[in-house]
Amino acid sequence: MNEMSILDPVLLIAIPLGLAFLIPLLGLVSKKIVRWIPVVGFLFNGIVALLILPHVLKQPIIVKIGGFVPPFGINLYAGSVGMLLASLIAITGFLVSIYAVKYITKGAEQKYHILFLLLLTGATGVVLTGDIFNLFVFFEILCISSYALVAYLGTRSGLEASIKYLIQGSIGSSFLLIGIGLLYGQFGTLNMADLARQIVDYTEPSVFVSMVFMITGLGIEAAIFPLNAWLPDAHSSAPSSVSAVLSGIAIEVGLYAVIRVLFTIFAVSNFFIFFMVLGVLTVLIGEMSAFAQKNIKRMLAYSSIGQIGLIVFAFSISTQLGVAGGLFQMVSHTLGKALLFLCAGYMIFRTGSMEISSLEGIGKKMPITALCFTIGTFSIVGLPPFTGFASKFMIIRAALANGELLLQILIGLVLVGTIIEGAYFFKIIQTIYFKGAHKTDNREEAPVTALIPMLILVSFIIVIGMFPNIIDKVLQPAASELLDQVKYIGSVLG
Amino acid sequence: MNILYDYIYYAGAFGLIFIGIFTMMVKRNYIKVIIGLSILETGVNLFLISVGYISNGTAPIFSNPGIEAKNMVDPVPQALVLTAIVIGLAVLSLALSMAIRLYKHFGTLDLQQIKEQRW
Amino acid sequence: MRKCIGIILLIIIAWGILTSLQTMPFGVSRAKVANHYINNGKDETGAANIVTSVVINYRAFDTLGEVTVLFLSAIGLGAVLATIKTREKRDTEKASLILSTGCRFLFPPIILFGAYIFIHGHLTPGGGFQGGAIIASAFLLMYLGCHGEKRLNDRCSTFSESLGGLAFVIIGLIGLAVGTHYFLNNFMPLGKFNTLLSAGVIPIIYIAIGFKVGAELSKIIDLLMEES
Amino acid sequence: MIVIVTFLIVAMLAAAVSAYFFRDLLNAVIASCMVSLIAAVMFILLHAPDVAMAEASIGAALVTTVFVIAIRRTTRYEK
Repeated sequence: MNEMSILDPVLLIAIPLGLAFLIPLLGLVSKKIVRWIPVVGFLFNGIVALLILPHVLKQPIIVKIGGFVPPFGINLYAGSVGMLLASLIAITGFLVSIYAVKYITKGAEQKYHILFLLLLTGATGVVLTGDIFNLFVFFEILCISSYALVAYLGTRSGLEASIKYLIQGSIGSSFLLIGIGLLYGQFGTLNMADLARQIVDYTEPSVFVSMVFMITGLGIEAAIFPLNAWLPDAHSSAPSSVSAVLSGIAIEVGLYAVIRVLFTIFAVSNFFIFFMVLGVLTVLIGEMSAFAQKNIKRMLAYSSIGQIGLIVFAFSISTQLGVAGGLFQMVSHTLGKALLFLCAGYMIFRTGSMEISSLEGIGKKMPITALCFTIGTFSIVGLPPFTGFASKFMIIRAALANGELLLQILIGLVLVGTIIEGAYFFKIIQTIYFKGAHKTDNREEAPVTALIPMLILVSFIIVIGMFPNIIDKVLQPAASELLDQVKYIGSVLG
Repeated sequence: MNILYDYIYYAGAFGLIFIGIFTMMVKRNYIKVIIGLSILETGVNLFLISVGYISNGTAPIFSNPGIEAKNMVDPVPQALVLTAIVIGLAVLSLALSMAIRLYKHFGTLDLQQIKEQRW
Repeated sequence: MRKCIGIILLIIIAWGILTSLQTMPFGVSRAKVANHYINNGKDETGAANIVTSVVINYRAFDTLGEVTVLFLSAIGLGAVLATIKTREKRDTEKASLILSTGCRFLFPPIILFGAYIFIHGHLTPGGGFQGGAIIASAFLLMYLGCHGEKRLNDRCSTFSESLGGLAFVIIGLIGLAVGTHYFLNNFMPLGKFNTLLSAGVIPIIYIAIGFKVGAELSKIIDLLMEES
Repeated sequence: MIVIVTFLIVAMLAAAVSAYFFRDLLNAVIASCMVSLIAAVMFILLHAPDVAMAEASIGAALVTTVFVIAIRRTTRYEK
């Protein structure tokens, strides 16, 4: 117990916030230190999160902020899901911030690093919190820093994308707030566990309306099918390091919030067919639009929509295996998509163009980056022995486990989506390696600070893909935590 | 009269919310859209506060010894709205700084025209 | 066309809300949590203003997030506007002597009033956010009245916003380190009820927030007005 | 009391609607400022003095200022 009081999960939020407030002060002293601050912060976060993770697998840690008992104060719920995602955020953040040290050279650098640090702090807060209004506040931190970062380069497309994102995102936040107000009006509490205990039947009209408001609000950030108009523009016109975390983390966190609200607060059980169909639609629309793109970052952004659809589909199977598969797919998408955006960032930087055709022959000029990119695409498409295969395989097993005809048809459609995905990714790989070998202009390899994160991500992808048992030990408790509402209430309210 | 009194604050709040959303959906001028957002936020705040109201209540402050605790209105929505107002200001000022940039780049604030002349 | 879709959507939303509102009549007491705050807030936090005790003590984590949002907005605004290279020049008339002297005369009392509001946050209505906004309005007055003479000192505003935020986090961490090991714990003695020096850490946090919010709002106005 | 409240709410909604219709953005901003100010009065009537102060100083004053600055640096009329 003594050791646990030092490793409090609240440090995962408090220390990065403190560092972010410290950056302007350090900026007065030296400009060079500033760019290493996010690296330090996420290194710290990663270590703390990985140290806490084994403890929470047995029993979740409830952090009482200010020492007030849960329904009266805010509490953090550091369970298996929360800590799994928090460690993922910290590790990805660490790697991407190493990448950004050399990559960000334009604009107000110091401000970029503050915004980046706070974006991931907001994400960590969302996955750890156990209070719906606190969820809203951290969501706003996440959203506002993303709005600013998308417009960071100040290009025309970036500005327009950011404005689109801002308008839709702020309508979403208002909807979330209306939903919170309705819930508070009916139940007089904001604590998730307390709400879950008092909500008996979610089909009652008044509860259902507030649920629809909350899901719509969160769904805009999670980019579920009818609400994802902002995503392709925003993800493709941000700086690549930002696209990596937006695609890899921000939408996953949004999806986590949707799942948490649906499973834990409302204990929804019967309209998952609706979400399943939405998920499959998202997969098909995302992959088909990606197939038609000529711009590499837009293609990756649309591919993210497809992956999100797959994750929604996996969660809405709502069995132990399905939820575990969804979480696994989240992990593999985060690693794979972050890797792809990081590689694409330097490829675009060296060629000076986002068109796929301009990448011809880059496999010879930038061999390591191209190799990493290839491994990333293999993982996203789902080829063995990479993580994407293991996670997709788990989802397919979950879908076929019941032997229901509908599930079989839907998983068939998802596989069609995967085939489309494979087609356009192989098209890129063909362009990279087998076309335009006659071009001889000299392009150098990406710098070391960019190669190290890419190689680490590649090693993660390969290791987890070969030995999925490592992560399975975390996934199983995480899935049962999401599905077991009674245990959640019990551990918070005692 | 009684029914009117029961619903008049809610009606006002949701009236603002609807006008705000409608402005944001229909108008094409970017600053008009942001004005819609600010009206929407005011409406949400008014709604939250009226959720916490208690008939014949007093403000939740023990300013002099004679005040009794049982008549106080709900302090929680007030704390939430305090947070929401500040967040609203933050979003609005960021949005308006983008409006300035937008005008520098495109020379117009009409979102439809901006979409057309992007590429 | 857009109007039609909008109206149909709004009618659906309105119908949903109407069904929902019937279960929550106006003006009826219902909340268990709120009753706890009202009945025990005085003893647990020592603040006479229950809203303050909720904002700074029971839900302090929200407030930390809120301060961060404002900080983010100022930073993001700077990042967005930093890419403008050319600065416009406008012909403006210099303010008359009476106007600028009047503004300068009013400046200290407004600052003082803002400080009063955030120092007395735990006793009277008001607090760090309101006081900070009033301080920012003093700087706004200087911008409008004394044209181009007084500019916000960059270094000074950076210091007060950073130190304000750091003070909040550090008080939280001290609460974690001493006593009962809770983040943002009210670890100081509560003092005599309804006096200025009471309620433990609440006045200190509100002062930090006041400085931070004042500096940030002034900075937002400064960045937006920047032209010469 | 009820008459005053009804009057305030009707005035507030009227201000919001006129903010929608004004072609001159400056007028629209002033109308939305009026919405905020009436909302602040209503917060007082609902016994929320803290929120009323915040709404009057932040929601009405500072937001309007920011809008006016932005309009001065862009354009005044909606086409």
